[in-house]
Amino acid sequence: MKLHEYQSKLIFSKYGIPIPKGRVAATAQEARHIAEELGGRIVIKSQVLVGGRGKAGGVKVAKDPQEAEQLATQILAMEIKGLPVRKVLVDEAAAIETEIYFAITNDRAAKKPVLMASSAGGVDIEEVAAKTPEQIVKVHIDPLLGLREYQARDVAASIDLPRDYWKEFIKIAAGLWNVYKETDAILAEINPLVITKDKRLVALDGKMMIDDNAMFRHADLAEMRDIDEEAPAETEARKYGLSYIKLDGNIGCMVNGAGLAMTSMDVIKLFGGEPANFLDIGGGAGAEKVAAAMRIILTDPHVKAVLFNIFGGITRCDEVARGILVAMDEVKPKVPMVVRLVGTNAEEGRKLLENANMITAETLADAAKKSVAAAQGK
Amino acid sequence: MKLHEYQSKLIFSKYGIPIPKGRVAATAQEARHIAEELGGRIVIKSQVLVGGRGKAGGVKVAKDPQEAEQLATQILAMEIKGLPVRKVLVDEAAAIETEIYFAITNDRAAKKPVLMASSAGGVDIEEVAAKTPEQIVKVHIDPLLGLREYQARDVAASIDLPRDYWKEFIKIAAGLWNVYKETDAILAEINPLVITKDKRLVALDGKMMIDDNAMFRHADLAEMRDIDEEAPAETEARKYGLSYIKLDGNIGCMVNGAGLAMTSMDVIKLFGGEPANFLDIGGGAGAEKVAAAMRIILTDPHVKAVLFNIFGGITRCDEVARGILVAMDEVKPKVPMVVRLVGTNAEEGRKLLENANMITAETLADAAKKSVAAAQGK
Amino acid sequence: MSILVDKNTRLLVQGITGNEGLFHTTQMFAYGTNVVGGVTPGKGGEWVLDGKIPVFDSVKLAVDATEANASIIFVPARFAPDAMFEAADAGIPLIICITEGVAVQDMMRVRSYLDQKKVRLIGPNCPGLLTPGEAKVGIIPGDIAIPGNVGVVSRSGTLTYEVLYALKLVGMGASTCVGIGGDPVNGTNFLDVLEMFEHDPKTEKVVMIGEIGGTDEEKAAEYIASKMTKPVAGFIAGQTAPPGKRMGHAGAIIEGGAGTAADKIKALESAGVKVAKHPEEIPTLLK
Amino acid sequence: MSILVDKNTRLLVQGITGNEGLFHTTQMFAYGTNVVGGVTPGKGGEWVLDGKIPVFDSVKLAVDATEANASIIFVPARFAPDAMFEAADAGIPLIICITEGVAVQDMMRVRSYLDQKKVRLIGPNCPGLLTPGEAKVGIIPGDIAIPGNVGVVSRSGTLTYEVLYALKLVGMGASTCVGIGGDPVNGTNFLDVLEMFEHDPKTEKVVMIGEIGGTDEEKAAEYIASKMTKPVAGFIAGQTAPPGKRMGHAGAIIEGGAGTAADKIKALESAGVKVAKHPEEIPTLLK
Repeated sequence: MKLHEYQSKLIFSKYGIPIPKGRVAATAQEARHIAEELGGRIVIKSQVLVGGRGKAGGVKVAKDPQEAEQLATQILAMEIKGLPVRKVLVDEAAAIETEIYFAITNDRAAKKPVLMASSAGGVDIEEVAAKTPEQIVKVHIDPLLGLREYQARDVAASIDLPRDYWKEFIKIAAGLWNVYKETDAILAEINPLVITKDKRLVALDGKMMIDDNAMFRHADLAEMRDIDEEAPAETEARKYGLSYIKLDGNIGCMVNGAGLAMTSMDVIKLFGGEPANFLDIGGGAGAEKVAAAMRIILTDPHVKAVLFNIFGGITRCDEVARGILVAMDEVKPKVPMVVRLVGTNAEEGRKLLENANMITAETLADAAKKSVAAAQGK
Repeated sequence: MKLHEYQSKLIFSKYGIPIPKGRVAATAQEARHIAEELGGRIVIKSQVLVGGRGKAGGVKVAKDPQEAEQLATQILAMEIKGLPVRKVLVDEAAAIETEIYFAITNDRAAKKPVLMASSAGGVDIEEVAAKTPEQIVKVHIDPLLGLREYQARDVAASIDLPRDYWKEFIKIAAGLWNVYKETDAILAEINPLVITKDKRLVALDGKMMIDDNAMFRHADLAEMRDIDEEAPAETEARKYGLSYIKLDGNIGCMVNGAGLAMTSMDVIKLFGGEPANFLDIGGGAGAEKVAAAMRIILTDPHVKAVLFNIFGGITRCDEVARGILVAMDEVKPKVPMVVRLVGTNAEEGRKLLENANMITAETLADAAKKSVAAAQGK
Repeated sequence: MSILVDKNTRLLVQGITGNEGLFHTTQMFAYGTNVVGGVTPGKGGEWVLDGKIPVFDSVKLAVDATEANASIIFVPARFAPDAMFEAADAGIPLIICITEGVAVQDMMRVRSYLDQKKVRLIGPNCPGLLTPGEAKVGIIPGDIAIPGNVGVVSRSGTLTYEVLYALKLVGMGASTCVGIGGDPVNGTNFLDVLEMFEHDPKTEKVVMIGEIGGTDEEKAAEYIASKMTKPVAGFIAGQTAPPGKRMGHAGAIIEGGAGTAADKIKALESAGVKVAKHPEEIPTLLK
Repeated sequence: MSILVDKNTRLLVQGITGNEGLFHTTQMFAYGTNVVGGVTPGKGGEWVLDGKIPVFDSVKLAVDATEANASIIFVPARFAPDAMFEAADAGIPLIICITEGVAVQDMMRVRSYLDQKKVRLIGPNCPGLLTPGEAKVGIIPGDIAIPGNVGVVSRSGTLTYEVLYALKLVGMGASTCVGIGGDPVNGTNFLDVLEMFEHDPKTEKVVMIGEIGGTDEEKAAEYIASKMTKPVAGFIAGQTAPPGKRMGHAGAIIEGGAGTAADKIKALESAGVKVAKHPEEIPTLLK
């Protein structure tokens, strides 16, 4: 789950990381009020869950409350990478001397958290990573022991941070580690962490992603989820524990297992078709879940055919077949359906679907070819 | 640092461990008010930092607020093992079905925290430990990983706790681990943890000791220290970072190092004397600390002679000598002083004391013999 | 011979009385796996499978009574880390965790602790192990594979079944099939299993099924190129997948450009691996 | 020969610019100890002892530059755990922590981590090591001991000095003196050091100075009785000490009746150790 900048920074602040004064606003008038409270120069920042807001014109500086209101009006009318801007963060503008990149994330190769920092912070950090990776310091953290103070100090030294800032930097590093650990983050990023002209370290921007698998111990964070920022079908899918991603093709797919779901898409493409979605019903799905999955697939008007590819293991084919029957009864789909059932209870499943007017397939290649043909109306 | 029962239980409660309803009172009238609020049968418990309160008559049950006031009056007038009772805890009385012993402490041999539990809880647990140690379950906790849920469950099973209570017991165990860890406790003990007749688990009594060396990260706990419960000389000694314990003899001792301090006492005794105190000035003590130490020793009117035994290492003998001179000038002691300086800067130290009218000694045995003689007026 | 599990495996099932645990215990037992006991806290003393398999309150009690030497975990995700710690502390040398959805920071702690104890973990979020004709330790349907000389290792669950099934349809069998699971932090990886297959006399050919994300396939390719003498065929899922939801700049820095299907296929092909266009092609590539 | 430290020890001083660090660095250097560098974060690039010893910002930088193989810690108690982690992570195989007053739960974590890394720790709250004539790594005054064949191991600081001094006064010298420190959770214990002395050709006799509390002396007695061939003399401090402040019932359960001076003396005497009545008797017992 991604958090907005303003949410991330509120969390940072709770863990002792200094952030600019400011607040989030949903209207231009609110933005003006906040600007009046803050005084001085103001930054208006669109709150959308994608990168590249600055380049898209979603971050602007205002010299006074009136301009703040104007800019907020503009930004709240924007759409960035397809996402409408519904909120803006109104922050005091900082006079920046240096921009530092600072993050903790998971290093899956090392199986450990990793702290990363660079004196070349800011929006171009990925370019730095690609061209001069030696400018980015990485330190692995022992997951049982946590970040040690000396490690933070070594990082401060390695990015040539002036010694006057070490103490504060170490405090921020400890704070960021606690944020990462206690929120089950998979990313806690400050970019930029700035040295201001008045010699303070401030987290000017923040980005956090929380591990969805750890939500059971974070009821407070779950409330922060911004469902306005998701496609409704994805929200619906999550409700049922399904993993769904909408794509641009016209062949709906329902598969058990992420690897097999991707493979089904690959094979559809290999035989000249275009998948309409990625949909993994997971392991052990019951009839209800399967029915929900089918409804979600069919909400996409571009879908011209549906491929069900189920290889039973922990999932039982008869349960899947029952779900399909329930959903067919409910949504009365008009598009052709290709179904392939193999593995646990496949025989029982096939029997249940015998009278359901579906195209059956034996192999994956066969199933893919038949769904490509069906989508083309052949 | 020891905490009172009421302090320990407040901390337990903060970590989700159920405690009886109740509050602490400093007067009998207060006790009555609390009893009125609580209703029903009431326990009045003296709050002193020693064990054996029950056997000393410091814990009584009252049937109503009036009796509560009477008993509180009695108990607040008591002295238990030399400590005056200044506060009583007024708790609702529990109807007890089973008493469990439950504690986390340090196992120095294993270098790990250890969780201990027994179905034979209550005041006689030490007898159980001596006679039937198999009735006490011990589980070591990995200091980096913490208490795992399965360990708590295994303990519940091992002490034959009925399964209906496992879930709550596991919660209490997790709470006690967090108490132990987050307060830097060297002991967090619930004795007894009771099953009440109405089928609840409740921590009826609590005892905690906090690691004095970890106080730097527990300003909140430091405020809980009850200096009324300490000998004033010990409070004074702690202020200066000295380790002082008053004893019954008449030869005051000031030594650097706990081992050498104990040895000096041993040798005094070996040659027929009785030490008046244990006093370790620690490593690297300066003149100010030495002066404070001498003042503290001389507040004991039984002291008939003082032995200074300093073997310089990290402590410098000249600094110690300076401290002695400062203190002599200030307190003008009337008792004979035996001084032995060896090691770092011993020569300089001896020179400084040349004109101070002190008995000097070369060896520890010699020093001990001379102070025994001096105390006997020889 | 085979790797990791065989007729001598004495298997414990953690979470044996749950829906999935019980269903798959029945399947494993029917297959002939030597399931010696199960664990469900609070149900110690009961029996499952018509009195054939005893249930214990803890792994330690189960190990004491049964001398189990492997444990498979079917408990819900939030309890799975504790189940792994418990198995490791009870001295189980091989743990297979089927559970899906374990939090990643939990897994980092588990992995760190298990490494200290030299315990081998397969999974989590994996289909487990199958040594056809000897032992089924997991959820791979037993009837889709026959004994043979092909070692199969895969990050994916059901995709693995496709491959085993495709092999069976042409009469090819597996020595052992290892589903290592697709989670970002898991126990055993491709390289570990390839090494075992390289040293297993029963395995003559190897199939490796990867997918996008991470760099384990690239590392496996290095090993194959430098150390492996047995032929390897492979498949990488996710060639048409859209780029995943990005983890800010950090993801880009950590993963670099790596992790795409194209990268992995290139790495494997450079190492001499025959990479299939779709999984049902694999048997042909092995001939 | 000697144990733990000698002329080849390349010593780093953590906290070298602090009062105590600098004072004792001067003393160690004057003694002839090969002090190769020091660490004080924020003071990297400076020099101490008139430009003879370089200061670094971190242990890692210091090790890279100096190839130090031992580190002595003089930093304040609240920073000492981090200093030990840092030294261990930088690959230092021998850490001596002089610092007094380290929190016990910190020490349990440190000890657990250092054990994983197979790092030897002496202390904390100890006077360090002295191999007379070769290396002084700690705060034991150099002039109170002469080279010889007596191995000395002690939980106490200044009491150790008494013994070394008493030996010197009668012309007896030490092979190595090890102050293991008196904290409840420390690195190296009596048993470890006795084993080293038993295998050290230079050591012919051993002195062991214990004190009340814990059971390390009792464990050492077991080792002496079963494995040691060299004669041991000892002393136990605290024979007249009042019983310590009790840790509720828990202390009694964990420690049982053990830990008194009488118990320890009995255990040692049963193991054939000659136990002195006061420390200045020890040289006589060794003859």
